[in-house]
Amino acid sequence: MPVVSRSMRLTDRGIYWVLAAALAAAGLIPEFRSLGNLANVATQSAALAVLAVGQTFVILCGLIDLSVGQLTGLIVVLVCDVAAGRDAMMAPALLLAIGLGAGSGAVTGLLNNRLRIHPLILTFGTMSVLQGIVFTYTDRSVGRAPAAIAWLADGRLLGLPVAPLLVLVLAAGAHVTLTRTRFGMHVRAVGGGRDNARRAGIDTDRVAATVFVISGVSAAIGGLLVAGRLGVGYPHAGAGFELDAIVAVVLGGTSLAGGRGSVAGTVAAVLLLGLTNNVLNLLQISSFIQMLVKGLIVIGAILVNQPGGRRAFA
Amino acid sequence: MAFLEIRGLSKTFPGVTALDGVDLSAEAGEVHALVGANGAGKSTLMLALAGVLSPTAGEIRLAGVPVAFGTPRAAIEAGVSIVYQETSAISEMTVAENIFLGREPTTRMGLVDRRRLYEETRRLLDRHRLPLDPAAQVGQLTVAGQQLVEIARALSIAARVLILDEPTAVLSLAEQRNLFDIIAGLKGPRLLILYVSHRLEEIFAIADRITVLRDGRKVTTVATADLRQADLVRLMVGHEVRERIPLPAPAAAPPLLEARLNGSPPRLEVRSGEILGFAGLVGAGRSRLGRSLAGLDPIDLRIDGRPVRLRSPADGLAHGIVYLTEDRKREGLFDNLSVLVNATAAALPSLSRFGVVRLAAERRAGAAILGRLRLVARSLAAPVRELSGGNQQKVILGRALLCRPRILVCDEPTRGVDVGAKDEIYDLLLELVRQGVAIVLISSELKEVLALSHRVLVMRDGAAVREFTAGEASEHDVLQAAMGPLPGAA
Amino acid sequence: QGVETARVQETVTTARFKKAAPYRVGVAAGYLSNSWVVFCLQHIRYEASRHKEISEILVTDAGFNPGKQVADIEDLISKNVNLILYWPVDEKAIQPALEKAVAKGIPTVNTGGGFTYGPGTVANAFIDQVVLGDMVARQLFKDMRGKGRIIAMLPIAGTTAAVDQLAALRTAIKEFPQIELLSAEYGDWNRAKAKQITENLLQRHPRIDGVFSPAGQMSIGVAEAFEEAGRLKEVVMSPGDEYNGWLKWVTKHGRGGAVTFPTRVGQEAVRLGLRILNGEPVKRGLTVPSEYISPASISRYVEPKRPDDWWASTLPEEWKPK
Amino acid sequence: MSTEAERPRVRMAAIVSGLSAGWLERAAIWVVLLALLGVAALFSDAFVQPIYLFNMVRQAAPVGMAAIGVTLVMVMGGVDLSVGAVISLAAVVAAVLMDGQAGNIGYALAATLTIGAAIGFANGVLIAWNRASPFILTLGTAVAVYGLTQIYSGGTARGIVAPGFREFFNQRIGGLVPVLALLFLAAASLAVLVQRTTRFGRSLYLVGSNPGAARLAGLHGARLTVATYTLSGLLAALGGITLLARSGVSSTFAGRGFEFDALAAVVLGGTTFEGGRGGVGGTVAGLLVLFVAFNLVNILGLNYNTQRVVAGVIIIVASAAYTLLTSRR
Ligand SMILES: Nc1ncnc2c1ncn2[C@@H]1O[C@H](COP(=O)(O)OP(=O)(O)OP(=O)(O)O)[C@@H](O)[C@H]1O
Ligand SMILES: Nc1ncnc2c1ncn2[C@@H]1O[C@H](COP(=O)(O)OP(=O)(O)OP(=O)(O)O)[C@@H](O)[C@H]1O
Ligand SMILES: [Mg+2]
Ligand SMILES: [Mg+2]
Repeated sequence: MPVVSRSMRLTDRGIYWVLAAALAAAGLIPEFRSLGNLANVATQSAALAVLAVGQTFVILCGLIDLSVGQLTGLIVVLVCDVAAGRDAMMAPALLLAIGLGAGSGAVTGLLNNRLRIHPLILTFGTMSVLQGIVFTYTDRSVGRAPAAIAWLADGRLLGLPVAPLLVLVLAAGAHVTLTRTRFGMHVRAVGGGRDNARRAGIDTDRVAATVFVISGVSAAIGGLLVAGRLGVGYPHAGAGFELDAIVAVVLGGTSLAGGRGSVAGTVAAVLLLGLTNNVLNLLQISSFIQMLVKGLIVIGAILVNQPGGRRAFA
Repeated sequence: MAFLEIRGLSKTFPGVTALDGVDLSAEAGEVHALVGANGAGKSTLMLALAGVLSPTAGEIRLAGVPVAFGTPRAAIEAGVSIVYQETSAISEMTVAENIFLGREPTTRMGLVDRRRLYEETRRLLDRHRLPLDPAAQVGQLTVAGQQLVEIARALSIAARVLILDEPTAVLSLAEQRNLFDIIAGLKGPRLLILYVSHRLEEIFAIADRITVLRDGRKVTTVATADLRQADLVRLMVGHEVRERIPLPAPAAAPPLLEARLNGSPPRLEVRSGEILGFAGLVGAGRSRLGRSLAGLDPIDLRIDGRPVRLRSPADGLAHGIVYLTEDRKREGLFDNLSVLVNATAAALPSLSRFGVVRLAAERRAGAAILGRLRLVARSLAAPVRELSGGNQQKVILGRALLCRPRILVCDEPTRGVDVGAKDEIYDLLLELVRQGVAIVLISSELKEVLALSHRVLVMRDGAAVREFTAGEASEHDVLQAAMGPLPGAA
Repeated sequence: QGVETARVQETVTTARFKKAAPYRVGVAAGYLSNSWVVFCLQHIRYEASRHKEISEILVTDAGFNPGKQVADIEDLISKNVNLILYWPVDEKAIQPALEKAVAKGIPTVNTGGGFTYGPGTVANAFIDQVVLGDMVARQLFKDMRGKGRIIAMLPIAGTTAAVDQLAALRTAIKEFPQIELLSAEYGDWNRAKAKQITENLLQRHPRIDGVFSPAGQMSIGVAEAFEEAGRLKEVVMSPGDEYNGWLKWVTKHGRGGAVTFPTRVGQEAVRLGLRILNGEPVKRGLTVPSEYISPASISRYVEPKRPDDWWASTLPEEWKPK
Repeated sequence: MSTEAERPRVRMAAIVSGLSAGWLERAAIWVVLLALLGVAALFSDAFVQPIYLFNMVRQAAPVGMAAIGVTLVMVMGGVDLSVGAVISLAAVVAAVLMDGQAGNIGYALAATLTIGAAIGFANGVLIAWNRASPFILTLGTAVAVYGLTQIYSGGTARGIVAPGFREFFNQRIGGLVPVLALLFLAAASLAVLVQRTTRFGRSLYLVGSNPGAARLAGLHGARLTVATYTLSGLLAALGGITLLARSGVSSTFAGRGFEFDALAAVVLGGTTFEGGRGGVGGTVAGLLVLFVAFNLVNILGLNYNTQRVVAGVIIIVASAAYTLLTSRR
């Protein structure tokens, strides 16, 4: 007789129900149903979605990365300043962004492995450092995003908005990586228990470093999208992104303790957040009440989805 | 030179010398047992061999080649596999994912080949007759199930050295026998099996040679054939096991605790001064019953003849029902807290006044009970996670005893405990019984259940199937009742 | 003097924005959690109430996030507003979104403390921060009799306000060789932060003769730090603005004064927007001038019964924030 | 030999009944603090002047009050990110209710504390009942509370502080110790006492260390959760009152970001997200490390941007030094 289960598994699918309900409710608003508006919502959410997908790797691995917001800001500023609106500079700017994102992630990963301090504190520190670097570089908006980047963020391909397509491709890639590759399994294993994963022969340090690199690269791509949308290198552009990303990841059913979660849930949660903003604006709800409502929606969604267990990081 | 040569191996932790210049040699083809009291250093030695801990000094040679496994990965690659004393599987992943973690089969495209992963797991489990579902989440398995995952994982690594650190501590008889069959089948000229256990019968049944450790040093290595059990005990704990005084008869009073059961007998009754033993296979539902007696699951319950409803273990405690869990790691230990705090955790109401803990009284009470249990620890303030497995068990047993139970439900109370301490625990249980405590004893060590219980209740598939009284039960009868009518032969 | 005079004076033809009433007016606020902005918005609402042709005011709040402000503007376009008044989190960052609006025939009016010149901004109703900074600096230097060491307390680093005010101060200081700028700090419009920064400045500099702080909100924090260190006497406070808490301080201490940062710029923005919707040609920039109020005449503006976080304004009582 | 067997083989010389690990773990952050102060003193003699140091304690008091509550919550294995919002709301409510009348002070403070506790209570109930992730739940509460505050204040900082209120809290006893600093130190000491000696304190550690085991040991995790979050809300409200007293600020976002300063202090102080470790003593040290760091870069005259870089590096280095001092491998 097989050794039977001890408890029913909690459903992690709550976010899809919440999203479906929100979509249905939003469908009652005439302006909402316009295709243009839907494309808007998807486009507006693209940068956050990319960052949140990256953060999903980090959180699944039982870590957290607060530095991505400021890293995004730095990349927005540098890309716009270097490119200065010239499409010819597109390639170098792209290389710079990805290189910087990966590099910064690698440094965070290295520090994480060497110093063994809680990643929340570590990345709180690197966030502060990055912020200092951004503002040392410039304290006001600089440069211009090349048209190609603007197209990436805001343009259309065969009538479809490009940024959401990009998100779709990246999310699909991330999903396959997490569920179908050895690396993805190792990420979940390390998140499930670092010591145990090590005992299974996994190079936990390498896995940890890699997820930080992924997170850094996602900040780079997110930064490109933000740069494209804003058109200029605005130094505060990334502020707060890290928290939004974390909220989306956890609302999407990924446990802060690591080991459990999905990219699809994250994307659904990002859409829910974007939808909320859009609908509240369309409904002309006063911004103060909007804030209250958004808070309540986050509370409601986490209560429905409950990827928790009374622990801070659970 | 022997296949495995360990020379002068030492390991110190802050404040503790766990291993002190241990020499050991073992040959391929043998089952080499490692015995010693709790805290003797057996697990530490095995962890060093498996690359989990780096030794402070000394040398390990495998087939003549010096090895220094900095990481478990290096050990695995060298063909050393281990079943850890504490389960090390990842709860969030499935059985199959855990077994092949780090060695997942891949398709030509580099993706994990899930079909092969599950097929190979299926085959492995079938080959060794391990009752596991490859797709089950490990977090939902019982302790025994998790232990089987560990074993399957170790077996899946084509090993030169297979280390088993108390693999049977949480297994019930059928699984234990199965494991011995597996070990017998694996035994071959190229494989060394290192076996750690406190169950001496097992050791005498399967080991070719025995190494005894005491206080971090090697005492001796002897061939099993040259040794009697009593000698081994003396080598391990320094004195012989005492003869046990026979069970006192329970008071002829009405039952202290009654509960409704599925099956027959339809009711469970324990009197003051009585030990009711539970036998059954893994997953028979003994633990579940024990948990409901403690207030973790709803059940029809009478105490002193009055019906009560327990909503939580706190309710249970209020009625004098104390539960000793089998799952030490998940719901027994406060890992990072001190030994003392662990021991007194459930007795705080009696150790405090106006919500303030009387620290001196707490310390006295804790020291007294842990002293009786012969705890080995650096200090009462040391975090409990630093203790050896058996000593951790003593701490949670001490916690239960400090609550002054009227009804004690103990689930595998001697899990991982050395013979000396086991004896001490038996004496303690008997003393409690003499003081009028009613005890429900759940144990997978059939000998233990039979020796200690006034009556033995056998469970199968979640239901009670039979009750034996002390004299009438034989090991054979109990086992047969537990396994049920077998198709074909017995 | 002041920002880009030629550009401000430039005439904008607005025929293509001409529309028939009723109008829906969108307000894309970069932020609303600031009392000055709240008063400014009340001015907008008040002015709108006086025009029957305005049927509705739609307000969005980006909460200091330019990405959200871009999205807000897109949402307002979705809602088919006829006019967008806005104050930016970052003026450059929302240009593309504003350009979309203009391309759709929706005129945009920048409202508040900065002047923006670009295809996304049809016109500005604004307070010239360079002029204001210059007025504050000169009044300070005058009160200091042209010499001494000063510190500057500025708003959030990188904002138009901070950049323009510091530029004005640096320009003015060139004419006063005996004035030395010890340090320029960013107090984020936050009284507590300004106080903490000043506490450290007081440790660092044994003598500080003057404080350049155009934002009254922060001036109070600065003054408090000086007072607690027992050094309020040695220092000259620059004029702040008509922030009620600062006005109370000025009343109590009889020094400092104020250079106004008029919240009625919101009203001017609505009028300007209506003219554009009428197709009347307008100037690219409509300046709402700052005035100096001496400590002696401060009593006409201060409202002692009101909270600190309040602005002297010309709003009728029932339109003041509740 | 038989008598030896009766006694526990433990060294009884063992230090104070340590809840979590050894003394080193608890002392490490103080060592780091002293080292940092030593370095700071090389740059400015302000860091050896008692009057300056006490002023720093006063600066730290608003965050510190909240950090005490956050510590207790985190020891229990939770986290409370709503404290920044509660601080802001409390400052606004207290100022509005005072309405410039000295006679209103008592009533205003009582009402403010009640509101703070009520928000904490709501957090606690939702977390205990639903087992939702406290990290996100309290983040949501924070957003909702900011919304409430804005609705209540209309976006301006309403309310007039009563005369005498700020003067009382800011006066320096003996010309040296500000009442606010004293109040904070008193609150912290009380919390240390509670955490060390009471059943409530002990329960926090037990539940934080292993909720399952705590349940079996007869503890009521849910009740404790509610009580602790309530306390955290209360202390955050006290932080808001402290902020109002220190700076007179009562705007919607007065306490924005304080939750992360508090969190940084708590974690620097050795309390972890896993729960069951650390304590208020460490938090006080961690808090002071942060404030010494901020003040040092400030007093050095570094510009704001460099400040951010240096502060970040100090946080990482201090934390790493702490880990090094306490690590056991
Ligand atoms: N991480 C650690 N930190 C400090 N001390 C440790 C640590 N691990 C083990 N020890 C100590 O080392 C000694 C040997 O422990 P070990 O686990 O090897 O014993 P064991 O022989 O396996 O005992 P058991 O039969 O109870 O499993 C014990 O005194 C234990 O307290
Ligand atoms: N008849 C049954 N049907 C379904 N599930 C059952 C049945 N009996 C027991 N179980 C489940 O099996 C699990 C294992 O039971 P339990 O742990 O009580 O068994 P046990 O005899 O103590 O075995 P172990 O040695 O594994 O502790 C329980 O969680 C229970 O939910
Ligand atoms: Mg062991
Ligand atoms: Mg069991």
